Amino acid sequence: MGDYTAEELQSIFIMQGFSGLSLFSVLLLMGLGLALIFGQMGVINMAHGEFMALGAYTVYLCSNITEQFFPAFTPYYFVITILVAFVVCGLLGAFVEWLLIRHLYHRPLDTLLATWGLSLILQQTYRSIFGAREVSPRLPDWLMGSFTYGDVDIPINGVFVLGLSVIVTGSLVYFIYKSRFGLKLRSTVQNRSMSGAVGINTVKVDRLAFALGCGIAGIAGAAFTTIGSTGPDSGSRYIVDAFLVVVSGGAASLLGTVGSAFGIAQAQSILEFFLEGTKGKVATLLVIVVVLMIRPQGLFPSKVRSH
Amino acid sequence: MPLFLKTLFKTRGEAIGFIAFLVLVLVIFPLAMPVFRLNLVGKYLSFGFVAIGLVLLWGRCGVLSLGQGVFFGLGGYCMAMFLKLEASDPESTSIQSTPGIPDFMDWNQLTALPWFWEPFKSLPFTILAIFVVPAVVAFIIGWAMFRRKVGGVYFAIITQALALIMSLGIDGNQGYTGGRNGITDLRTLLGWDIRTEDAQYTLYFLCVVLLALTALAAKYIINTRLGRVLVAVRDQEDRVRFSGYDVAIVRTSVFAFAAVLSGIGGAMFVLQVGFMSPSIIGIVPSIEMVIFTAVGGRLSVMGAIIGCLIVNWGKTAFSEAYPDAWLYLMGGTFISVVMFFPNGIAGLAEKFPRIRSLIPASVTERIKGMATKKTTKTVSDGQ
Amino acid sequence: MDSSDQNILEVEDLGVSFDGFKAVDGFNFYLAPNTVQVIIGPNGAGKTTVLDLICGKTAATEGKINFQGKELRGEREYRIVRMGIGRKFQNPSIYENLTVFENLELSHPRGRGVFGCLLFRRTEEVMDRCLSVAKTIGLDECLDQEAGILSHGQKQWLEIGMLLMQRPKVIMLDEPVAGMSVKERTKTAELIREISKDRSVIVIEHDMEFVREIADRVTVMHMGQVISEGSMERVSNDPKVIEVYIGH
Amino acid sequence: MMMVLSMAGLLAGPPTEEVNTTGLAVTDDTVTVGQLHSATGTMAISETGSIQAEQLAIDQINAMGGVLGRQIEVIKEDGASDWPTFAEKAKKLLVSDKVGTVFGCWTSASRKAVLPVFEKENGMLYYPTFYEGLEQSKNVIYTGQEATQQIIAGLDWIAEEKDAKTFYLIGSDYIWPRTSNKIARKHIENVLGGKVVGEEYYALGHTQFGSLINKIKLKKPDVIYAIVVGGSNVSFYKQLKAAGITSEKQTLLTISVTEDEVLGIGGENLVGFYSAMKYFQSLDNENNKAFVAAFKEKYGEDAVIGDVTQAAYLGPWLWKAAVEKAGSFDIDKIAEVSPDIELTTAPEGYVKIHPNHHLWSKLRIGQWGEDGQAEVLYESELIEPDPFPEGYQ
Repeated sequence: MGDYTAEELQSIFIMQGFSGLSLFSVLLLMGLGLALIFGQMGVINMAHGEFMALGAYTVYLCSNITEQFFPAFTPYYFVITILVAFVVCGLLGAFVEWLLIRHLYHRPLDTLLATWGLSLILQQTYRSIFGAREVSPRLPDWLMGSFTYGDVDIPINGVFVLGLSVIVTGSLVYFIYKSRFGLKLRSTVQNRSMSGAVGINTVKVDRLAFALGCGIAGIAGAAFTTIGSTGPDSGSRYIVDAFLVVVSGGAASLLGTVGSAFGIAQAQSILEFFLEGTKGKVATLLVIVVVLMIRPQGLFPSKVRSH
Repeated sequence: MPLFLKTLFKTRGEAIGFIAFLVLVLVIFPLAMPVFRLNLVGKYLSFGFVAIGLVLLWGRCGVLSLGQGVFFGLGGYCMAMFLKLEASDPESTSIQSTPGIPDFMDWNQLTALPWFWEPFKSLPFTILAIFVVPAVVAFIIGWAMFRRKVGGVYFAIITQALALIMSLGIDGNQGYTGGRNGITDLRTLLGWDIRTEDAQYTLYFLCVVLLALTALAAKYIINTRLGRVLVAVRDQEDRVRFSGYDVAIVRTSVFAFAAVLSGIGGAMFVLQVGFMSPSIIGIVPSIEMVIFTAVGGRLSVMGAIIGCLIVNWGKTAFSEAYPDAWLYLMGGTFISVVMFFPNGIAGLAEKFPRIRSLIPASVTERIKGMATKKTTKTVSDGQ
Repeated sequence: MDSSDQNILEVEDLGVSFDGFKAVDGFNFYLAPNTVQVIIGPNGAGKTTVLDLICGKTAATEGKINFQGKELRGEREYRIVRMGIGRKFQNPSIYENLTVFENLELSHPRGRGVFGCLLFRRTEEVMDRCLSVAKTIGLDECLDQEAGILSHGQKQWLEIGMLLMQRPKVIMLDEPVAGMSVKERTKTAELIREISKDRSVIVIEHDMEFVREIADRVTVMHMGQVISEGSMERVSNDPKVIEVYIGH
Repeated sequence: MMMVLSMAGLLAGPPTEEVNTTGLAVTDDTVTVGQLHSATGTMAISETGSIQAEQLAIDQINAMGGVLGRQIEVIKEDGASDWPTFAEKAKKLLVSDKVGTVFGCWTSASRKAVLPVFEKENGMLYYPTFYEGLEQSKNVIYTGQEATQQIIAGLDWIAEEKDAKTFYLIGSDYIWPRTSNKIARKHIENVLGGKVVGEEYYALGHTQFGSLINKIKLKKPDVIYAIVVGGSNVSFYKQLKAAGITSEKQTLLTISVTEDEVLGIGGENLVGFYSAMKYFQSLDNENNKAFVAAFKEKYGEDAVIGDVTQAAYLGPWLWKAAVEKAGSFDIDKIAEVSPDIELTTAPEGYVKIHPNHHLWSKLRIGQWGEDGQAEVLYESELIEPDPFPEGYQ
């Protein structure tokens, strides 16, 4: 890299740093909903990606409606759409919990299989409704530009996703550790029968938690329309990454999810910069697997007395 | 010998079922089907090896691996490498810049055979590799994880990541592996054309016989003390550990054994289908292998094989008629199997499979006899 | 203190901490052959953790565990078992869908390797051993019953029987009589006295009546440490013990 | 009886036993063909257009009286984006259904999987996708372009037009992008005297291109040469745009974006970038106008037509021409007469089958506009297909 000036190297350094941050926020958004569902409830939701795709399709529908009926609203609709995606996915999540998940709480590995079946059905549903082709929601122009300072370009959509993931993480942490519901959730996770005995409606807690996790997946899917594709299979592209983030974080802690998303994002970002594409990804995955083999409890486990 | 048979089949029904299955695949199918369909059945049955492995590993021992495709792939690639080398003799590859190496290597500017391909010129080595490579890989992975008590969901996710790594790794090194296209256009095995109808009949019967032997081996294992230990590890891990068993090595061994079975399945797949590609070993196929097993019955060896046949046959038949409905049907079947018939088709056949399969019928009488009067007949000491 | 060459198990300065919380701290414990030694103490005193540390389920952060001259710290659980230490859990952990006979048979120490399991045969010796253990624990009438349908007390005895199958030199029992009827408790006490004839038994127990019945020696734990040790008489008059129990 | 049969034969076309000597599924008034694409799975996105175009051509041929007086009947099979399934279905079509020909496949991997089946069972495949070359078979007619046709003229144009010296090659990680980039690199280095400053590949389905984009910014190539496919495409172009790499600052030439892909990427994210294709929907000629109108009539106003869709549309027509020239449905005869068959009614203009079973065709450069259509800026002469290019291997 001898041909570059110090300034050029510096601006690349800044942009690469941001690219790592941006990947971090993407992984975090993917992982949060899953961390809640998997970490707190022990349910493995293989259809998580399909909930993300639903969020993305919600954006697509909303963008079509906006363009047709309220064209003047086009620059702003996106922000509201994210909330709509949250609600839509949350409702579907609650329904799925009622239909499937609640019968399987005592069989965690089977939730994996049942939700895999669900993901097949959802994928085919998207295909029947929206067609096999990928669709492209019309995004506001302000979202697709970049902030430029000299040689440094910072993508606005990256900043947007980063900001969104900070907000979602913040709200979730507040919700779980400060709110009344969060208290109920945590107590249900720790001791289901005792919680029931002290008057917590554990059925409702489970349903709300699952719906919340799915809703967050919807937010993630909506946000990802700015950086990725919207198609019937879009979700399946994210699922493995999302699981690895949650598992390497130590399933039970949100802090762990944040930490592992950061670690994986930095590793991938740096490895991809210095290695060629696929090799960077394979190297990242190998690092994660080896780390998990050495520290199966994840990077940030919550230590408890064995029982 | 009767004792041996009793170890294989605990009830008369089991024995009859097994014989009925043999009649179905060895006599009825070959008579009733054109060779094209029979070849398809052979392909489905090659997944039966994986399913048997999963019955031991997942159904019995409670370890769900979402990475069985990796081992299927290892076995399959070993076989495919041998066949590809045989198909790439200097004569038939004379238009290449470097004749005598597989075509995809030539396209990727390789000018010599990579070192790890060399031994696959030998059939004995290849056959050995089909067994040893999956076993060693599984043993290393299993040992690393089980020794640290990684299990359940974590193991499932990590093995899924392995499936992803393997398929990405093959994609990314196409000069050495054939990449995404895989290793195609396989023709002969020691000069014997595997694409002819005769060969396909022969390979079908070879596959069925191997599968039947594998099924017997699995049934044998299930009915020995090892089989009971597997279930015990699944249900009462700590108790087993504190009865002095090394749980890690038990799990690792059954994982390695399941891997070997998958490898054999992969090799049979390649022989019958005529190519190998990373699309058969990634995340989705690996989960599908679990699906076969679950639908057939995760506890039952024969159930899992039947599951392979039914799911794959359904896939072929329904996707021919209603490609759209197929995914709904597949997803729906799967959800309902998990929710309502966790022991699959085999579970429907027996009323209480969990209990039945664990209490050998003969034991009751033997103990009764033992408890009341001392047995006089001598039993050979197994140690 | 007994002289060390007579002790079968010697634990010195044992300690473990979870996230900075010292569950067991500077724990010393000496076990003589063929005795029943009971560990008592209020909830959270670290009693179960001590058993976990000895049998290798939890890794100690400091101290020594010497069993017949061999250091147990760092050994894997199954090796500790094979050396001769058996452990029963608080809740009965038996194989519910196997018969009593099969439960005992599975605990037979022969053929515990993978290949050993494959080659294991139900020999005369195995059957005799199962039968004699079943007699000891009073389950010889229900050998062909499925273990899941046994009463709570019978399940506890079965698990003790499963330990006996391995001929251990030390047996550790975690609250063996919790939830038992008076009759079952008496029977359990007899059983413990019986099996301690040729091995040592460590028992964790809350029930003082029961402790009085079985204990040769008593160790009192509080906050992860030993605060008193000796005969039941001695510890029950120890002011420190009284303070702990009344304060509690 | 014979009289009646031959009478009927005279009215409808030549008698079956004459035109079908190998037992294909040909009756006195029908001929059955197969269609083998992915209707489900990840490739369904791409293959839908081909399925539609082939169906359209078949409908049109049937409306004109069919082939040798026989109506074409289609058996549709789903390859489900899974290569073993492709092989299985191909075998079924050839062995069980005895179809007269097959229109199908999209990816190289699916073609490689079915090729041995077609060669062994002696079937005929019309393959629509532009691809990497390095293949030639008696049993396949390649109606898309092979790599040199698509790459060389395009690179020549961009080098001259933009005075480009440095190139950054990017591809999805499989054989077509890798082989294409290999040819591109040789051409850039040996013929154009330029320099390749970067070459890398990302797994299909990769969605994060941040690091790659920074590398591009560091190297500042004159041209980005992109062969990214599938869902990755969308992420790649959206992230390029967001990082400020737009056509005002950067020239980008791709050989993997057609009107189909633009639908998913969004025209606004591609504005000003170039694609090198033999066909664009906006082509201004009578054939194409009629084709586009017919396509939209059948599949709706919003339907778009990409390069492969058009190539797929050629398949049934080329087969019809070959059957009529041979006067027979026999595969061997079709293969024999196929060279030099011409089609003057092709939407892309004039095409001719080369003895190597590929098509002579032109290359066009299109520049994408916000509406998802390309403006054709350049059109080459007819280029001879050369699947085994000397000096490029």
